[in-house]
Amino acid sequence: MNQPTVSPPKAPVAPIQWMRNNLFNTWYNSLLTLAVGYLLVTSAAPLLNWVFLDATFSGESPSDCVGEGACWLFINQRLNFFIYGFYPEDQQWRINLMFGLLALSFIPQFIEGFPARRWLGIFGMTGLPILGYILIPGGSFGLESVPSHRWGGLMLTLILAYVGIFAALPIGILLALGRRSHMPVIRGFCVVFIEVWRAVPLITVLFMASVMLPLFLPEGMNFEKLLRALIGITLWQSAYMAEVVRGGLQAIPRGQYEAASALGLGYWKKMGLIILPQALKLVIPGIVNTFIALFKDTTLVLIIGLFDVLGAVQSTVTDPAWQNVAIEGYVFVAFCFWVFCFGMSRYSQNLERKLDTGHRT
Amino acid sequence: NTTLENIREKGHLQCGVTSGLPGFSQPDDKGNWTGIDVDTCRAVAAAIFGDASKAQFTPLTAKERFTALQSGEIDMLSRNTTWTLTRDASLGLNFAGVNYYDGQGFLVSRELGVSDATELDGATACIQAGTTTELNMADYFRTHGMEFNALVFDTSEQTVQGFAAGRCDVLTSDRSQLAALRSKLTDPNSAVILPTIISKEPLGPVVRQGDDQWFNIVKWTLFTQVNAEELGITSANVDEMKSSDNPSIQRLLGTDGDMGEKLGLSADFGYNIIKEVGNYGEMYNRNVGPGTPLDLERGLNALWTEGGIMYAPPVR
Amino acid sequence: MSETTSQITPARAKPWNDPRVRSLVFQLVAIAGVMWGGWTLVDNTLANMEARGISTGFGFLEQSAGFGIIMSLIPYEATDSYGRTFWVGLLNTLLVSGLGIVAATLLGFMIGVARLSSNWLIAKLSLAYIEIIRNIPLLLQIFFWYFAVLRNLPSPRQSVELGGLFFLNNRGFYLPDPIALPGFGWVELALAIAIASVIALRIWAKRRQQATGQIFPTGKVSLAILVTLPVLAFLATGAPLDWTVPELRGFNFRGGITIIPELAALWVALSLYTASFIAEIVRSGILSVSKGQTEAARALGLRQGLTLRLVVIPQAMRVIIPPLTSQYLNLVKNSSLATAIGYPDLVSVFMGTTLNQTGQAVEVVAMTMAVYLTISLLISFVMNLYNRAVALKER
Amino acid sequence: MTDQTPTNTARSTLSSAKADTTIIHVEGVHKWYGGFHVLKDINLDVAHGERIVICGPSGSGKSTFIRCINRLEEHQQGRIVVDGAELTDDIRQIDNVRREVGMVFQHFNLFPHLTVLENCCLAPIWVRKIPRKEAEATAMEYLERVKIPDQAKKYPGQLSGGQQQRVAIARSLCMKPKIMLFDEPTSALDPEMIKEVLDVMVELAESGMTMLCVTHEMGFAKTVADRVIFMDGGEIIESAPPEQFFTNPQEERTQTFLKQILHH
Amino acid sequence: MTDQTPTNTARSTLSSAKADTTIIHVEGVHKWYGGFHVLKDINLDVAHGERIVICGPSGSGKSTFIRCINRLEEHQQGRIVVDGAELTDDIRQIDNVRREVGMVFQHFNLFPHLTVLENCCLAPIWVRKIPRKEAEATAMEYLERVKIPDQAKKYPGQLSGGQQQRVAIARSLCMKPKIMLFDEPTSALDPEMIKEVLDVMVELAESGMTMLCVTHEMGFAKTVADRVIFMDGGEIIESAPPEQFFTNPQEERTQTFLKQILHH
Ligand SMILES: Nc1ncnc2c1ncn2[C@@H]1O[C@H](COP(=O)(O)OP(=O)(O)OP(=O)(O)O)[C@@H](O)[C@H]1O
Ligand SMILES: Nc1ncnc2c1ncn2[C@@H]1O[C@H](COP(=O)(O)OP(=O)(O)OP(=O)(O)O)[C@@H](O)[C@H]1O
Ligand SMILES: [Mg+2]
Ligand SMILES: [Mg+2]
Repeated sequence: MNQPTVSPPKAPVAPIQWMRNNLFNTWYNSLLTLAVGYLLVTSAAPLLNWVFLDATFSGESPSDCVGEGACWLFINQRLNFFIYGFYPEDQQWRINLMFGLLALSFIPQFIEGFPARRWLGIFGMTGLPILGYILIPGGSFGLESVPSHRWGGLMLTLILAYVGIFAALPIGILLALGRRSHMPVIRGFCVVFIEVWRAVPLITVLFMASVMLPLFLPEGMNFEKLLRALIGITLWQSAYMAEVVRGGLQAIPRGQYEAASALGLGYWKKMGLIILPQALKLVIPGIVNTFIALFKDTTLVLIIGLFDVLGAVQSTVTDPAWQNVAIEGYVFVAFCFWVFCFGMSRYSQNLERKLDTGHRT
Repeated sequence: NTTLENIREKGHLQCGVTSGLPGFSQPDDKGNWTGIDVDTCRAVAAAIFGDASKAQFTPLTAKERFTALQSGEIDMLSRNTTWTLTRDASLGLNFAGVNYYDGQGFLVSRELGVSDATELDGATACIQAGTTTELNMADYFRTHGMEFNALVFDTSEQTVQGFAAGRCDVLTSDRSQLAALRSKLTDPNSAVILPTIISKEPLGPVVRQGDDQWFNIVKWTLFTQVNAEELGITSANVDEMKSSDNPSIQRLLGTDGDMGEKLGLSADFGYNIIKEVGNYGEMYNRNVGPGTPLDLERGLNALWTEGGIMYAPPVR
Repeated sequence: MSETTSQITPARAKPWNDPRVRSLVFQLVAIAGVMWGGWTLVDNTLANMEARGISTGFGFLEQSAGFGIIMSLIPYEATDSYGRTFWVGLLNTLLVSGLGIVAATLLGFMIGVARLSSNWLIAKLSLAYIEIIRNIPLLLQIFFWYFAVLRNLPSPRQSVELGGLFFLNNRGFYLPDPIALPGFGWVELALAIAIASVIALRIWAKRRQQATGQIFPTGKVSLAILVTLPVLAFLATGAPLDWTVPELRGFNFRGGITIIPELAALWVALSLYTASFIAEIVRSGILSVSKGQTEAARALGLRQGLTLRLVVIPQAMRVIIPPLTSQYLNLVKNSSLATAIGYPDLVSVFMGTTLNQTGQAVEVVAMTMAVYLTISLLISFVMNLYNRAVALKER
Repeated sequence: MTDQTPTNTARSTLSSAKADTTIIHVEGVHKWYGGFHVLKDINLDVAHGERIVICGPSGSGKSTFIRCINRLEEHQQGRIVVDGAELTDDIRQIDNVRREVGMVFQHFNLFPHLTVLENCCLAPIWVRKIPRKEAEATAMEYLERVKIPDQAKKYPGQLSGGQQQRVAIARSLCMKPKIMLFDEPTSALDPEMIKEVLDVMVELAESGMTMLCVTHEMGFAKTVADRVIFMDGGEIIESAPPEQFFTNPQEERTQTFLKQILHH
Repeated sequence: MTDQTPTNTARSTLSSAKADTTIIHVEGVHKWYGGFHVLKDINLDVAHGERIVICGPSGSGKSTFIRCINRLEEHQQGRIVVDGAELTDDIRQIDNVRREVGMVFQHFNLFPHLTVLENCCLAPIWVRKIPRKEAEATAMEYLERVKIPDQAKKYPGQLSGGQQQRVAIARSLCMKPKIMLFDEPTSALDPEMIKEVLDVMVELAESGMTMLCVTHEMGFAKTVADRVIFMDGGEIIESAPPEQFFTNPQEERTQTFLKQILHH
């Protein structure tokens, strides 16, 4: 009866066996593997040469870029512009500080068990924007004022995306609640608002915001261009956000609403204390995904003449001093975006996995 | 409120320019704009504030420029814009003069062996969006009974990239641009600029209709620069010239008469323009003239006294 | 009973506590707010336009456009009207969107399934594809494909040529344009007959299956019929088809059908980009079908392929459809980035050149937005119909 | 419709005897879901401290009925008066009633994002505006009463079903309601857990709380109920003290029903 | 490992008596999930028409064991021979076995996108290549046998749990399997529905079908089982006819287990 527990038969671990199991388990898989492998090998070498081996990384002037490889020197020389735009050099510590705080509040979100992770996240969503609002434009607390037309580069990209997402969230929540309202008129307005904004391309929205808006406003009333672009992006984004939040609201079982009502909570308390905290937590991955989409779409502000990181690169590749550095420039931009987006998408996938198995009632 | 009052209130002049066109308007990576269109704006700012740095620039693509001006987004448009009847009459805009006389030309690949535009039948042309170039091309080919394909790009960068990649046989643009665009090619010698000029392209600053005072200010800023060149006033000698006893110079620099007040400006607006920006010739040579990357001869843009057509009404 | 009811508080609610009254007031306020907002907007706009001497109205649509467009699905001349440029742009937008939707769907499904492949290399490559393509802005990808395609194609004089009929160079891909000659009616007739007989075959096969249980290979046989019948007719009637073959005249090929590189690049970029999203949607759709379903199917003796086809995919579809719809909408909207590489879509032609020539921003932008709204609503509508059809019937 | 003739036996002798202390008064209530008539002329008076068990076949409208009492459902005809306040459209009124009426659901409906303690304190703090300290003290008291004070810091997802249901009861009690409604509080539980919850309910009943309980636990009905009400097809068919109900049901439908569930 | 000495009492007298008609032969089967040893040296012979009930505490490997019999799980050591075919990696073989073995899951696993009738016809049509007409006729026959012919056109989502489980049984029967496996077929059901399903299973048992059933319905075990098998910790602890199993269990672990569930 006391059967000794036998250990499992040794799993095949040898690489050959692994390959047989994972790469060559059927004849068509073998074919696929060979074909794909061939393609990989033939395309990797030239790419590697261009990016690293033949590339020029340092030097003084465009003429130092010789050889077949990439001219990373160009990025190197213009990096300041790509990151800060026209922001005055002696004031760039302000931006650096913001970058640092941004990293400090969000990078820990990837690290399980980082101390005060939650508080850092909350600081990132509340304190950081306020600090940014004071620091970046300056003009108060003895800081030199830097008008928005001097902002640019990666910093502008981040500002646009950041404000876009966090300003859109509350509006999106209101729209989502409105769309589930029992009042037909309110519901109707919300539906129309959401559907219209979701249907039009961001290009047209930005075009309207940047050059047409004064036509719609009373004489003399005007906002700053960056602000208008932000309003356009925010409204556009809020329509998407509303749909994400609505998904979360729909996922909350009716019992939660009923239990809250039975306890005597009114509509706003019920929503604020019971429903929204659960619904929002449920849709964090969706929110992050919209963030990624928005982050990439900020490249379109180029079209309205704001020099975000892509705009900055494009405006320098027209510089007669540099020739044929467009590819390097675009690769650099692509890499910047990829790093941020990939980070966020990983984060959202982890979250999704966690929420999937996490405690649920 | 008049435009001038608005500008004074804001404390700066908002000026629409291209987002990057060498010689006309281009930012460096410190955010300093240079170019002939930019200098025109700065001259107007100098006329109003006595300080050329009070001009701020809004980069615009071709298709945004008129809407931006109409809507009041910018105070003036100085973005190598061709003066045409339609634009003057139906867009609600006024052209305040010409700061550069241009004409449309062609850049073709040397290996095609073309020496004249009439040999271009069936060609594909790279054109930059939203310019009169598109219309001129269509007219030119139609009148010569030729066919062509128009490939329209949004920015000059993409236009030249498309040409460089061999997407089109010919790149057409204002001649002033062709040299600069050619210099962007890996091998500038692989392309030639054809001698043919198919259109008149008077480029100049534009303002909204309905504010004649503002219209006059922009117009006379330009004229002041041309007159200054004619009178031999430069930014270097303008202080000495202030004590000149030539009545024309005295009126221009505001040491005599009330020319400034008539425009709603200070008396010495002319002095400020020259002091801060220089006369037309200086502006030209600094931005597009010989020795600059564009390396353009004065040609039509020389003073009327020197065989060109730059001619300004008298300050009187 | 009555004595208990006497001390009861009155039944009538105070108006401000009555939810019906409240909601009525809210809604009236909302209507008033929106109407007031809308009215001031329109009023301001009209006043501003009037004050600035901007011409208004849609009269400009009749005027002659005067500029050329490189690609048009309907006949277009520079002398045609601005109204026609609208249709040219619209059709080009629809063309690239339609092509993009088809390609992105096919590719997306393939990659989504490949992501779950048992071949390690394929699964990882699909993952790499998704993670790279999804996270780089589309605008950059469009540039990339455009210049990558252009730089690697020869000039017209060195065209890659196929049988003197097809030509590939950096101006596009040229195909012969078929022109039907009198006898071609027979071929069309044969095609019609083939289609009819395929339908008949399918009905017959289904009947036979019901009667005898044999499963007829309808797919292969139908294909054979569809190909052979028209081809036979074509040969029998002496190949009554003429082709305008593209030929090099001057700088470019003329005649035939051209697929311009702008279209190709935009199509490739849109398809690849959207496919990466669709792949993830498909994958999660498939994973959303519970393991129990697969197990039940396998326990019944259904093989892997049949399990996927009969049990998993039909159920995955209902998870896939709603996000798929959003991706289709995104693709249509993203096609407006065409303007960056000179593909003459609606935004490039109409909201670009036409707007610039006429200066009537309000009208042009309003028309453009209306078009996108209509396309979006149409796609949503069709997808909703389909979704309703595949929705689960519940109690 | 309000002066309906009494067509059923629901208004039994018991209720009129205790009429002076009536806390729930239901009179001629009808309710429709669309065209479907769920509640048909319900009449019932519940006295202070009375304990009522409602049973009946599935779909007979039991849940609908008790949900009408705290206005989770709206009735379309008749009157419901709870603790002196009539349930109408007046939101104030409804909120007042809900404060006095606790409800325990079949599926607990705890708030998963809050700890047990927070679940219990939420309504006292936000609705009754009791200071947090005090609310927590009360909550701990009730958690002790349902015998899970040690789970206070946990999240609902970490508790077993029986514990969850006990938290749900404590949560309602924290509002110090005058009336407790139970809608099949044990039917979502494993057999082992049912006893835990029933024990708590019995104790509660003994403390003199007014209770309406939808349940098929006949043992519970026998021990604590003052009256058992049998519903079918949206009507109250029979209403009697448990001894009489179980041993000598008057109506035929009650008899068949009892046979079925006692047999099973 | 295949010639294991019989270390447990699983191959009882009964199975060896019927050995000549053995339809399932399990010999020294071991299974691991990663490092976790789920099945330890399982030996069992099931005769034609034999009805076996498997019980045991949660996690003892009951489900895993019967899932090994139609290869929903792979065993790593030992042999399983079903209807003369050994279960190895051979896909053909596995498909053949699966045709002969019907399985009813705890959670029904009906195909929600197909009607009840389509659920039943799917496998006969696509696997057995039976004409649709005929398949539908058979399906209706079995649906009648489980007493829900009137639900044939409905979708699973429109049925109650008991009805769904009966459809699941009918679906398996439509393949005319030689062996039926049941994995806790009633544990996801409401008490009222359990009886419906058990009735069907009893009827099936009486018709002489070979059955392996994981269940804790001891009433069912007593009525129909030829043998009751008790598993714990991945081992077969005891295997005996029901009379003996319930009245006189040999092993101590069986005794404590029985005390627990019979008491409950
Ligand atoms: N929102 C609704 N719309 C339409 N019909 C409904 C709705 N809610 C309940 N019903 C129907 O009203 C009837 C009564 O439902 P109720 O939940 O009150 O029954 P019950 O007696 O509590 O039954 P159970 O014992 O199954 O909980 C049922 O037939 C049900 O189908
Ligand atoms: N895929 C798996 N990976 C790892 N362990 C598993 C897996 N499936 C089951 N197990 C473990 O194997 C053991 C036996 O599981 P099994 O489902 O066979 O138990 P059971 O006797 O059917 O229990 P129950 O009565 O709860 O259904 C359990 O401890 C379970 O946690
Ligand atoms: Mg109920
Ligand atoms: Mg199990």
